[in-house]
Amino acid sequence: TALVVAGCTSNEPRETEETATGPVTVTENDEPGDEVVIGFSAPAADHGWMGAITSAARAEAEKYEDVDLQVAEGTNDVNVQISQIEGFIEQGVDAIVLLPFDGAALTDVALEAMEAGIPVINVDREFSSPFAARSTVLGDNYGMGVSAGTYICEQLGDNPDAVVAEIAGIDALPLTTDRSDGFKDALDDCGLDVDARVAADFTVEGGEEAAANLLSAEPQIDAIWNHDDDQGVGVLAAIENAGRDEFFLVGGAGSSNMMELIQSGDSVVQATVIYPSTQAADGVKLARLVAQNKTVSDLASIGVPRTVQLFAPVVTADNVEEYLPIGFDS
Amino acid sequence: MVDADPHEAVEPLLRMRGIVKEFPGARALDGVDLEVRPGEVHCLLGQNGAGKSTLIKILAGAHQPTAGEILLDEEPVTIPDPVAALKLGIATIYQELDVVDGLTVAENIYLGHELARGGVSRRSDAARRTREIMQRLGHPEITPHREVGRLPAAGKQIVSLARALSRDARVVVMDEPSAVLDSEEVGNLHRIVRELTADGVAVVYISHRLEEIRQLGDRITVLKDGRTVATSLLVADTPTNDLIKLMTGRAVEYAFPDRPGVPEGAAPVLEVEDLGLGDVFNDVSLTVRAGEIVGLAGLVGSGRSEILETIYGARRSTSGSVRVGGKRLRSGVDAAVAAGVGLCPEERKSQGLLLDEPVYRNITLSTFARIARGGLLDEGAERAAAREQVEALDLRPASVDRNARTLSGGNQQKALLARWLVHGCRVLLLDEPTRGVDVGARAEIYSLIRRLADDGAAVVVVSSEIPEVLGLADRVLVISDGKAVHEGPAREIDEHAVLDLVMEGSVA
Amino acid sequence: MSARSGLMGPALRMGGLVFALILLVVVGAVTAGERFMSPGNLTTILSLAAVTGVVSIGMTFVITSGGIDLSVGAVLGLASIWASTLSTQYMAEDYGWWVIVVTALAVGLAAGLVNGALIAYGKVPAFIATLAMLAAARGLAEIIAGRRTQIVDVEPFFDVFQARPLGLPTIVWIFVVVAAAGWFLLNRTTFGRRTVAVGGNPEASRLAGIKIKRHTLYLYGLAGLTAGIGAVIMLARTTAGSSTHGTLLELDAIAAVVVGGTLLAGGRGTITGTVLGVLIFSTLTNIFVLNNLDSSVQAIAKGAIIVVAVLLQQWFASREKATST
Amino acid sequence: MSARSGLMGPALRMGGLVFALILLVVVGAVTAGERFMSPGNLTTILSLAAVTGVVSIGMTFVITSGGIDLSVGAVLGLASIWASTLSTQYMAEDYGWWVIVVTALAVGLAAGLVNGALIAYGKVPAFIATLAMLAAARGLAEIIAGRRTQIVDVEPFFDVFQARPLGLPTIVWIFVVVAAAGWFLLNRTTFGRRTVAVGGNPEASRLAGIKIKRHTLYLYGLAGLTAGIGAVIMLARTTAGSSTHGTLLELDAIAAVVVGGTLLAGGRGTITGTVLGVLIFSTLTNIFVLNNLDSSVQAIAKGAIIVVAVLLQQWFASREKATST
Ligand SMILES: Nc1ncnc2c1ncn2[C@@H]1O[C@H](COP(=O)(O)OP(=O)(O)OP(=O)(O)O)[C@@H](O)[C@H]1O
Ligand SMILES: Nc1ncnc2c1ncn2[C@@H]1O[C@H](COP(=O)(O)OP(=O)(O)OP(=O)(O)O)[C@@H](O)[C@H]1O
Ligand SMILES: [Mg+2]
Ligand SMILES: [Mg+2]
Repeated sequence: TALVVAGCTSNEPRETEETATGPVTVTENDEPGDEVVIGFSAPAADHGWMGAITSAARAEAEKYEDVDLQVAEGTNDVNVQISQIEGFIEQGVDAIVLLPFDGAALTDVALEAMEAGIPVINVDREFSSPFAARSTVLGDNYGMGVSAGTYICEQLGDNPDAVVAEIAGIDALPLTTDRSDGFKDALDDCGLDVDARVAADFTVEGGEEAAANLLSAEPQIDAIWNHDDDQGVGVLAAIENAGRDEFFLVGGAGSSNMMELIQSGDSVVQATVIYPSTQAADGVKLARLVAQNKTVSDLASIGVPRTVQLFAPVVTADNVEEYLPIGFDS
Repeated sequence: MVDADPHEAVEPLLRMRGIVKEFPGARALDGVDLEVRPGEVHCLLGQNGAGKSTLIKILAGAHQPTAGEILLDEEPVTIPDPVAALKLGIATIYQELDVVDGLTVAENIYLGHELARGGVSRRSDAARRTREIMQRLGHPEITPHREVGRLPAAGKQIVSLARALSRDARVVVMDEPSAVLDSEEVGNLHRIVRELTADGVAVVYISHRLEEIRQLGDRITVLKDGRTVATSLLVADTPTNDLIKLMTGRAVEYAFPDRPGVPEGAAPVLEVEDLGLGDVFNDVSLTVRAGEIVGLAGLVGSGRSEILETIYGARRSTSGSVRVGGKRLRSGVDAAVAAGVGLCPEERKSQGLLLDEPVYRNITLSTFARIARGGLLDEGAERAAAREQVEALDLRPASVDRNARTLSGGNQQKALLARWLVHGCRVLLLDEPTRGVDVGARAEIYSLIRRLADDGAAVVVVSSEIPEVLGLADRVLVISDGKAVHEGPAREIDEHAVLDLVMEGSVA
Repeated sequence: MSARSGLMGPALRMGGLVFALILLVVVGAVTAGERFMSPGNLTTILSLAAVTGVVSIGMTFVITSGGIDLSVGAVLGLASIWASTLSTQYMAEDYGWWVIVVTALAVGLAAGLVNGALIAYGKVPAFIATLAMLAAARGLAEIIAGRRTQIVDVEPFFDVFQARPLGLPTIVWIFVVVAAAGWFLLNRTTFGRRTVAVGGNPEASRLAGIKIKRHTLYLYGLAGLTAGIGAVIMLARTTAGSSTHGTLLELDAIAAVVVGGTLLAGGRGTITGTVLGVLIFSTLTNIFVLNNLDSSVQAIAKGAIIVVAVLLQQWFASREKATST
Repeated sequence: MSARSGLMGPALRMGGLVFALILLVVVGAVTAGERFMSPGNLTTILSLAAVTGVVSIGMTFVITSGGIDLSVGAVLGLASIWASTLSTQYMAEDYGWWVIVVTALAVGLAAGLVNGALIAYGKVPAFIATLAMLAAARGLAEIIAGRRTQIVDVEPFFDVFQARPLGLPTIVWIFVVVAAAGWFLLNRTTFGRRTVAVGGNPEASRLAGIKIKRHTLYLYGLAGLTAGIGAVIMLARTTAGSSTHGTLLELDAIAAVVVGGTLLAGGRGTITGTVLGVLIFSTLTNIFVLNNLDSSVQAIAKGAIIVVAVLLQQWFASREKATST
């Protein structure tokens, strides 16, 4: 009868279909278990990717009738985020999914939660103590740079004088450094280097300004890697304004409009490197399993793994169909 | 031969020799000498802009002289900053009110030489001594913990005076201390000055009120255009007319213009009926006809300024009405200005002038929009209109392009008057129009006000100098404690009668 | 002499800024050579100056009057989103590109008038009123945008705003026109005179019959309007509306205005100075990028250069004083 | 009457703030019930208030003197990074936790003194000097941090700063002590009274023999010092130093100070008001969090509440006037 109730209360037809008919991906883990309350906290959704993180987590929780996801409103103030976690601890939730604005800064409060017996699933930005999280879901920032670099190497490999430019995100964030390091290392491998690098700020406006200056500075470019597809809207606008098309552009994160451009094939955008916006959704799934004492079904070992690092694939015209559904709206 | 003058034997306490001060674009002092003896009241006289304030600011360390020397006890001294002056025992009361509104009376008095132990204020000591000083000044009602911002101008002047007294000074310099005071207060001030001199303190006293100099002064130094034209004249030996001639270089008829009388049929222009403002004043009624000058006499703090400001719409009246030319005035200054009412406010710096704007823009502040064509400024016409008034009022220096800040106090006052002359008013409200104005200009301003009235304007004048009100006005209203206690022709009343009325009024 | 300080004064006061700008150009030419001096790059500098520039013109008026407007960046974001969602999606395709423009200007103006009303009639300090508007406008923009970047897809809009009449992009022309209009308004009209008067001494202005409340209302309306114009330029440049457009723009604008020589306390304002200030900042950013400077080093250099520009300006101003004696 | 306005005046002026705070508490209790009124949550509110609170005390002095300090947030970030890298990694383990504290305070003080020197002796407008410091301090912090968050690993530091003497966290006590010291300094010492004087009438202060330049230097030094204290609290709360710590803190601090009733133009300052202003903002944030309000709606609500708080305050102030005349 539980299934029927679920079917009736949900207005998402697809989900009804899933629970009712059971598509292949459904495992016995999806069987409803004890009701679990999961606290969720992430930075402010002032950015398409970050917005997608929260909505994907919500959507995932919707799928489970035994999950009550308490979403704290996004904030970029570590002080406020700490107070949110303090609130969850006080409230006595069953698990916490935490994408910290700054991993190190929220370690202490996460430890506090763990000590209070609440498992914490750390998403994307890693804590500074291994004891602060039961499990960690990580994107691969360094790997993202490597993927972008490798792709550019493949395209330009035979030309050692090729001009490669990089448009980074917010320079002050450690993740930007990781991405840039990976990019540099991959280019090194094929004898290329970053000839020009500018940093934007993950906004359309910042992307446009950085790209406009960059294009002005480099009269001839062969390839550009732009860390972030949100700022990519501005980067593309600048490219259009400058009337340039002698290079190709590799994006980052994987927004649906970049993928559509890749699919259409008539812009400078040739590829984008996915940085999964489904990380927090994975976090919610893991949190549920941990709270219900279940095991990841496709693994032989018992218990939810300590760390899951997600893959950073390159989306090109060849495989864009496959990735379009997970593209997020910037 | 034995000199009859006992003063001759006394060593001068302070001597300034050949003082020159250049400002960017102006030579304010061009070789000034001053010699002050202990225990005397040394008066400094001169027209507006003669350089009096500049001279005493050099003495106070607020300005640095371009040339010249200062000797104290015949020893040369340098005064690089105000602290040095105070250390040497020179305390100054500046022409412009120099109190801090956000501090209490006691804090203002001890500002810069706080009574403190290890940086922590000794508040009760300060309060006690403040109470003593205020007692001595005859103002026990100004309590130590009162915020100075809430005191009227006269109260602030008392606080300035108290500050100077709180320093153990050998020389006290007073730059027009009596300008904001009424006759009673002036008497009080003179008593204090005499007490000081009796203790051997030298007082340098600046005033444009010549009667005052006669009553108080021992010797006089006269400045003209930045130069000393006479030093150390004995007051007793120098007739007033000579002084005026020294200051202005000509003989000035120091008298009020004739009062032709208001024509019988003159229409009432300004009609104020039962006007009131909270509990500051109430039931004030007056009618001013075209060509008439009405004076408001009373003590400082009696509410005269508030009456003018309320008529003008700058304060929202709580009762009553104001009519101009028979039409009721909407509240708000802009309505008043549009109806042809002008106000010369009491505090020229804070209420009147744009100090960093050129003189002509100050003069045309209420008319530039009218001179403009379709929103476009006509600065040529503005300058011309301003220049005309500058010449008419003998404003010095006569340039209309210099910033108002660089004008001397009296000349700033003239610029304010000029604003309404350019505007042309049916009703002119003048609050202390001659405050800080020299004798020569005063006579000009009197005749100017009279001319305006003769041309059909209705004029209301507030002044703390009762003789001025009585001499200038056709009709006088005596205000006491926010009430009009008497109304009648100016000729039929004298200063004593006014003071008696005021006293009765405040007792009642 | 008075004529001298009247004419030479401002010129010399600008001296420091012109000198700083020339210095920057020399540094740019030396460090980046051709690439810096190319017409394309100079156009880029001007294009990048356009948004901040237009907003700074409005800010010059507000600051000259003794006020401040912290909300311009947020209002620009709100206007960009409103114009790009409402107009683009529902109407612009039918009614033409000017719907976008009118919407952006109207939103900017309306937000500015709300600021002005709060400040003039509500007596809320300008800093607080516009800080509140900053928060509220950003929030509203996010709600309207649904936190999505709204891509503008109206070809005629770009036909107009991405054109290059006389070899310069339309948006640069907009900046030029707004600056010229601002200069004229401040120096040659009664509106400008009132602005200076209100900033110099509000009480004296009031007593001289200037309607300072109404004028204040207009001033913030004007600042909002320039934020709306900035939104149009932003839409033209980025092809998208976003609630993050204009983030921290208020600081850039205020910095340009104050570095330009307008007194933060009010009573003195200069459009020429503001334009120079804006150009200094955008040239600076450009030189940083051309030299591939690390963004942290950029920040430090920017701090240092702001201070140097102001010190230079003061040095020139003190020379002016010395000359006029 | 004078005694009345002397004692009742400030009390009534605070009335609006107290009223606003009580209103907020009622709203919190109604909307979030138990969870809001629990001792744990009230501690959370106070802890949240500590960083902004401490910095706002320093800001109150600067604003009272007629100045402004936009750099406090960046300086806090710089101090947190400097203290956590230099001291932690190289020295603190040998020399004890107080190396962290001393470093943070010294960095804050030094940055503040640089601000003060530029403003007092370089005659750079405070807005510009501290804006430049903002940029430079952030850049420097990023370089020192190597763009990594620096984890503090000094147990004794946490033993001290994460303790709860008398049931309240140490950092709350620090706020209490700084606020009390600030009140005393502003109202009962020569330094404080001179601060008011300099803000109210700089020329008169100079003539009264106050060394305005030196005093200004001290004032910005004080603001920097409180930013350093804020960095220590931030380190205690987050266990890490970061160049992004304190982002936009300056706006929060200024808003709290001005909402508290300190005049932005200088000449009147109130520590009590500042503390109430800070508490209002942190209670507000807490209520938002407890009710899980959408952040866009939060922003709009925050804007509206700032305006309402100021209007309330004005209403109370006008009542005060009515009483005292
Ligand atoms: N800061 C300044 N810059 C330029 N000129 C100045 C400045 N201060 C004063 N002056 C000029 O110096 C001259 C003397 O001014 P001062 O204030 O000493 O006159 P005063 O004798 O005190 O006049 P009053 O009786 O009107 O107060 C005036 O011509 C005035 O314009
Ligand atoms: N800001 C204020 N707050 C409270 N009371 C005030 C304030 N300003 C003035 N008053 C009071 O209003 C009354 C009138 O003061 P005011 O000095 O304007 O009178 P006045 O007759 O014009 O004197 P003056 O000759 O100095 O111009 C006094 O009782 C004064 O104490
Ligand atoms: Mg004088
Ligand atoms: Mg008066």
